[in-house]
Amino acid sequence: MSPLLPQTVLDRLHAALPQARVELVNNPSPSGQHALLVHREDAVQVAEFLKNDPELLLDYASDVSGVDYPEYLEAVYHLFSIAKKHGPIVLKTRTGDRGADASVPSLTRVWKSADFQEREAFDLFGIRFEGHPDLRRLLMWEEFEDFPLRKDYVAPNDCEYEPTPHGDIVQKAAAASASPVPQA
Amino acid sequence: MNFPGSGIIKGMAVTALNIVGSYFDRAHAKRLITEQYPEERPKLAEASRSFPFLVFDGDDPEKGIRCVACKICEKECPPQCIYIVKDTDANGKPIMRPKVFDIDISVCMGCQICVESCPFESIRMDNIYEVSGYDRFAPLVLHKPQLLKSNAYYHGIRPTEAAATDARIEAARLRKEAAAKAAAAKVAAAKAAAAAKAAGEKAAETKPTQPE
Amino acid sequence: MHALFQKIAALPWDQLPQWLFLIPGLLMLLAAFAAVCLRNLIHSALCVVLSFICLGVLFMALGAEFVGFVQLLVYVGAVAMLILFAILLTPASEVQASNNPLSNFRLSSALHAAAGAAVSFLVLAGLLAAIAFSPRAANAELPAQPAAAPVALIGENLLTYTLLPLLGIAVLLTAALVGAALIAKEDSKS
Amino acid sequence: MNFFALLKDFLLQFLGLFKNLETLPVECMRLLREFLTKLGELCGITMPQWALDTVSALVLIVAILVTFLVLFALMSVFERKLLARAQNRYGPNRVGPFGLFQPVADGIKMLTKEDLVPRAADKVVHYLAPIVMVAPALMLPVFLPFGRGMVAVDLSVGILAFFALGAGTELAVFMAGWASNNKYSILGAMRAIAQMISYELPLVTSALVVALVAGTLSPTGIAEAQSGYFCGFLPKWFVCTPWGFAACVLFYIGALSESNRCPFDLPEGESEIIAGHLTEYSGFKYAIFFMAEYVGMFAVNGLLVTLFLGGYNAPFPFLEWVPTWCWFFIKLWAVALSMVWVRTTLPRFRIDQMMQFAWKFLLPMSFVTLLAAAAWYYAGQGPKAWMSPAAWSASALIVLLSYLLLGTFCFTRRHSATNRRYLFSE
Amino acid sequence: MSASSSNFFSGTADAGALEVSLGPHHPSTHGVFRMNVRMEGETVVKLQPVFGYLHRNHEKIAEKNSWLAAMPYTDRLDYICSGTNNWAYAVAVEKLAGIEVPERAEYLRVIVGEMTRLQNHTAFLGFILGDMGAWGSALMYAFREREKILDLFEELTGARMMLNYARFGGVRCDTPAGWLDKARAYLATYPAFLDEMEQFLTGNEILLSRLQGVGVLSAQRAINGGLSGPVLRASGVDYDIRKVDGYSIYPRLKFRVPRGEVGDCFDRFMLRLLEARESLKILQQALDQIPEGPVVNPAVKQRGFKPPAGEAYGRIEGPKGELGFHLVSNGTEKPYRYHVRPPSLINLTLLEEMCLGTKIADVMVILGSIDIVLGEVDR
Repeated sequence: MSPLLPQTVLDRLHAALPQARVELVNNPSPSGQHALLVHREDAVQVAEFLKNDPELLLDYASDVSGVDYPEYLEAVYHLFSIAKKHGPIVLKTRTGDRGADASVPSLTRVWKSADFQEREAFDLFGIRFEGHPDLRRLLMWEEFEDFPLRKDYVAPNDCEYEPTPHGDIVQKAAAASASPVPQA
Repeated sequence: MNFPGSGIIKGMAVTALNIVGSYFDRAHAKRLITEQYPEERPKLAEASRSFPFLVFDGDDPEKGIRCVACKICEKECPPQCIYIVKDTDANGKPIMRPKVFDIDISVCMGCQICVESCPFESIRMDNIYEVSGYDRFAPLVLHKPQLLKSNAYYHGIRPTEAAATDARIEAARLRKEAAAKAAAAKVAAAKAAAAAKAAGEKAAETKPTQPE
Repeated sequence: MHALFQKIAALPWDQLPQWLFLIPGLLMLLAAFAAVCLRNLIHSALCVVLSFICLGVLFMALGAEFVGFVQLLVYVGAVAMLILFAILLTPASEVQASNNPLSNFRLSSALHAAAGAAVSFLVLAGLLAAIAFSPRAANAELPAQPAAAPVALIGENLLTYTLLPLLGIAVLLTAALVGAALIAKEDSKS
Repeated sequence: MNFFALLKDFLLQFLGLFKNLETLPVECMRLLREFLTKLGELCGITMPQWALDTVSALVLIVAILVTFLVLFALMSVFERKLLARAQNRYGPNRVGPFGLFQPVADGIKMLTKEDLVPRAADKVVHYLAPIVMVAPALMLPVFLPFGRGMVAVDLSVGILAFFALGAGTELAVFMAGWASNNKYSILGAMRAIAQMISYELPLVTSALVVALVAGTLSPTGIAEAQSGYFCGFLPKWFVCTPWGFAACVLFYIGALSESNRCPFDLPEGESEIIAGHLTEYSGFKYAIFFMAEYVGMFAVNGLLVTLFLGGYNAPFPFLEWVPTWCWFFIKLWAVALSMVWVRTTLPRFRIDQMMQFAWKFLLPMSFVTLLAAAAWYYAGQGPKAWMSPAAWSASALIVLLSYLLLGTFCFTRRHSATNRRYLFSE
Repeated sequence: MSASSSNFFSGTADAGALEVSLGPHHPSTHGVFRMNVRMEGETVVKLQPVFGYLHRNHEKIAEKNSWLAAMPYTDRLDYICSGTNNWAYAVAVEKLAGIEVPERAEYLRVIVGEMTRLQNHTAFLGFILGDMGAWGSALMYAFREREKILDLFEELTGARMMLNYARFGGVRCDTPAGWLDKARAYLATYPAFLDEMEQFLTGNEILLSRLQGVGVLSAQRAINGGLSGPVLRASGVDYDIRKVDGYSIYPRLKFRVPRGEVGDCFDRFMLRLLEARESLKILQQALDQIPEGPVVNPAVKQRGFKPPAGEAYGRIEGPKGELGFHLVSNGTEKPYRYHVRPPSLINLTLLEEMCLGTKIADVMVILGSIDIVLGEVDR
């Protein structure tokens, strides 16, 4: 896989879209997959360029995953090029904060593969993807309010504990069954 | 020859081959592979694992138990299905032996990470597979007496692995003895040297009285 | 009790088969009447099918097996399916149940009933007249069972004596089929 | 002559019957009728003529019901065993020797299962559907000649009666589908009706072909037309003639779809619409549907055997010592088990392909077999056609030519594994 | 079971339309998968997949446990190919921590991975025939051969399906005595089975008419939809991660990557057969050239494994498609973020597009041809 370095992609981006706010985020791990952090407003424009530029042709968004950091939520896109067969270019967009302004533009218009994965990030992290054709919860049921994969998520205590007769689980089961089970 | 309908006839030929073949497949290898379970038991491979068990040396489970209740396996077990309580001797001082060692086999997924992480070779994977009970919870928690099985049983189900484990334990014991002997020798040497020095000084005191 | 047995034994048991065949006749009338009165369209369609079956049984009772079985094959096999499909394809099949005239009897429906009765009486009268004045009705003996198999007789008759009507009906049926196909085609296109 | 003497006398006569196996069933029936009438007289009831006829009819009906229910029970075991053998496993062998008591176990299971009726179902029609399904199915075998002189009702229009009663199943399937008020059953019912109607035509036309050549619509007449041998030892069965073989294959495909069996089991396509019109049936009603399907299958197979495989005639002269009714049941089992063999292999048709196959391939082929039969009959001047090579070559040519033309252009021209290329990159 | 499916049903159903929810309890959805289908007659007008019935928040479990404890859980992702799941996780962690893998371990991983692909494609033959209604025969032949591969796995790793075999920097244990010869002997009989299956299936007219021309997908749409694996290559895209990334020892092994032209269900079906033959070639080469040596990198401490802080995305060519892991580590013993790139879920992105206008029976065949496993779709 001929190595396409994020730096060369960054230079082409600055050359083509000078007003796009894109910067390189250093990745300390030995994998050396440094990411391109793009500002929310011009994420779609950058994505269009990455996909259609004859030099890059990153037309295969293989993986989209949300990550929960203390101050913001992040959507990470791993882009590949089928024609040129070069490597994962990591594109990151960050939300304003983890509460009201947790929204990021959806790139499903550019890469259809991001459809279900963005819905999953919305379902498990609460990242609202603006412009997503059908933003619903992917895995949890519709009435579920909280976002399970966030670090501050507290698992509800209403599930039926298997009263396995050993160790602390017995006490937890007793406590659980003692408290009234909320009628679903 | 592919006249219309020939594909279907070729397909039918394959099924016919299997129907007739199943009556002549004595070795039960190709055309008739059913194992009539209760009567014909499956021959398990040596490495096949199901649930963990505790190994004890010699013939008395309580004395020969290898486990020292260090709780590494309890921490490492992904679904947290092992529960250990350290034993205390007569006057309450904790001793290196588990009083309670439960494994909840309804939670255990047989991933044998406990076997890998046990430094004392005391927990091993069994290959029993008929472990059903009439209640969802109580019978599926194996307590220490049910878990303890002799080293001979371990040799029975896994000859090569048991032999390798015994070899490792033997080597570790020999190394410990060698280390102990070396330490003892060093201590003895140190004592001898000290004694020699002491003897030397005593000699020195007694020697002035003797004419040089 | 013994007398009761005697009286029963004295009944003309040997004519029983002739009377037995009253049952399909009565059943047919009942089914036809039920077909008219039932609220649920599907139930009434099934009652119509029941009356077809009873008609077939009557034909067989009269010894005309061929006509009886053709009746069964054509009516129960095909026409019943047509009726049921027609009911299925009309969208409001069981939504607006037709209000049963018997349930809310008002003066205007009385006139309707009277008119209906008159018309049916006229039809019945015409039918009886046709039977009475037809040449063969003078209680002539039933013709002996024809020697050749009835099928062969019908076959010959069909292709010689009544060839023209047969071809006429054939053309008519094909035209009807083609028409139905066209209408169905238009529906699916629109 | 008290009761026991009568019984002893008839038992002796019964043992005497075993000398001649050929007429054993017929004599048994006669003996049973005599025994019942004598029993009636013993009890002082003088029965009028029609009562005697009804008694003999009842005896016949009981005989036919017993044989066909035993066939149904055995078939449900042998089908599962043959299906299993094709899939490299044993099949039911736990209940009784070689699993032969499995139908008893299935029967008990079916009877003890709760018979659910959905709340929104149309109760009356839901209850009637199995009855309307099984009644005609049980009436069908009445017209089939089990052996020489052993036919329950010898009608001159037997074949027509057979198809007339067979038409009842469509109605029952519709009633079942509509009454269950369940989306899957509606779909299943629509599919079943479409399939039955479009496959009835080839079925009836191929039966028509045989009726034309044999000159009669009565099954016994057709069976008699196939007795005898040509050029020494070959049996004069219609399947041995070119047009007969084509008509037999068409009839076989029609029979497969009439009884909703394998390539045509769309109505209960379990991988698509669960169990089609049978989704909402359980317990005994499901067992009745199940029985109706199997008895219907045996009846249609019986007709196939009568029309094409020479009914009760022996295949070779030196095998004539075997009683005729044995031949009928041997051939019946052979055709039934071949249907199971088809079931092990073929996937299911899609609804539009099935319809297209029926209207564009089977129907034209059946008219062609009509043509070929006519050519065979007139080229060989009637019964002498068995020996005349002109008749054989004419009809063979017509059948083969049309099969290849229709086969390649009508149905399979677009699909073939050969016109697909796969590129490999290093 | 998201309630949004309720608005799917509450739409004004015109007279002809019939709305059915196929699943989650349905014989041929390969697990608890549900599709709300609106049909006119038999043709599909609208299709909406519903996920989440098997969701157990696999990624939260991994974040609560140590790095090694997540390995047995990857067996449960795509429970038919646990060999490749473990391998993908190990590759991702090795990329995250920059770990070297000894030669013999690479060969053992390739052998177990290709055997997993072989038995997955064999099982696929059985399932697709089941979806088309030939219940039993093809499935039983496929499972008869698959059992033999699972027995080899049991002798090597101790479990038939839940191998838990890969470790960071190698594999868990070496091959028992005689295992390699037994594997070679068994794989020698495999081509005969594939030939028998081809004679049994590919000529069958009914199968051809059920598969050809159904669920056609163009190469451009497949790429944009993120499809991967045999489904992508059936549409004519030459993209096999074993050739593109050249990970492990694949550059050394000679094998070819088949791809179709039309991109319909029949091409996907044939692709699996051709790939099974290619896997056989790889296995023969790997079994012949396997060197001696350690099976795990001794420098790596499996228990209490602490990779340096940072982020990595590692992927391999799984039997169902590109199986990737996006791992974020903050230097502690527990992963900060553990994300699985599920090929089964992403291959379903274009399911509705393929199924519009087809019959209800085709929906089952198209779903079968994509070959999904719900453990991986719902995680």
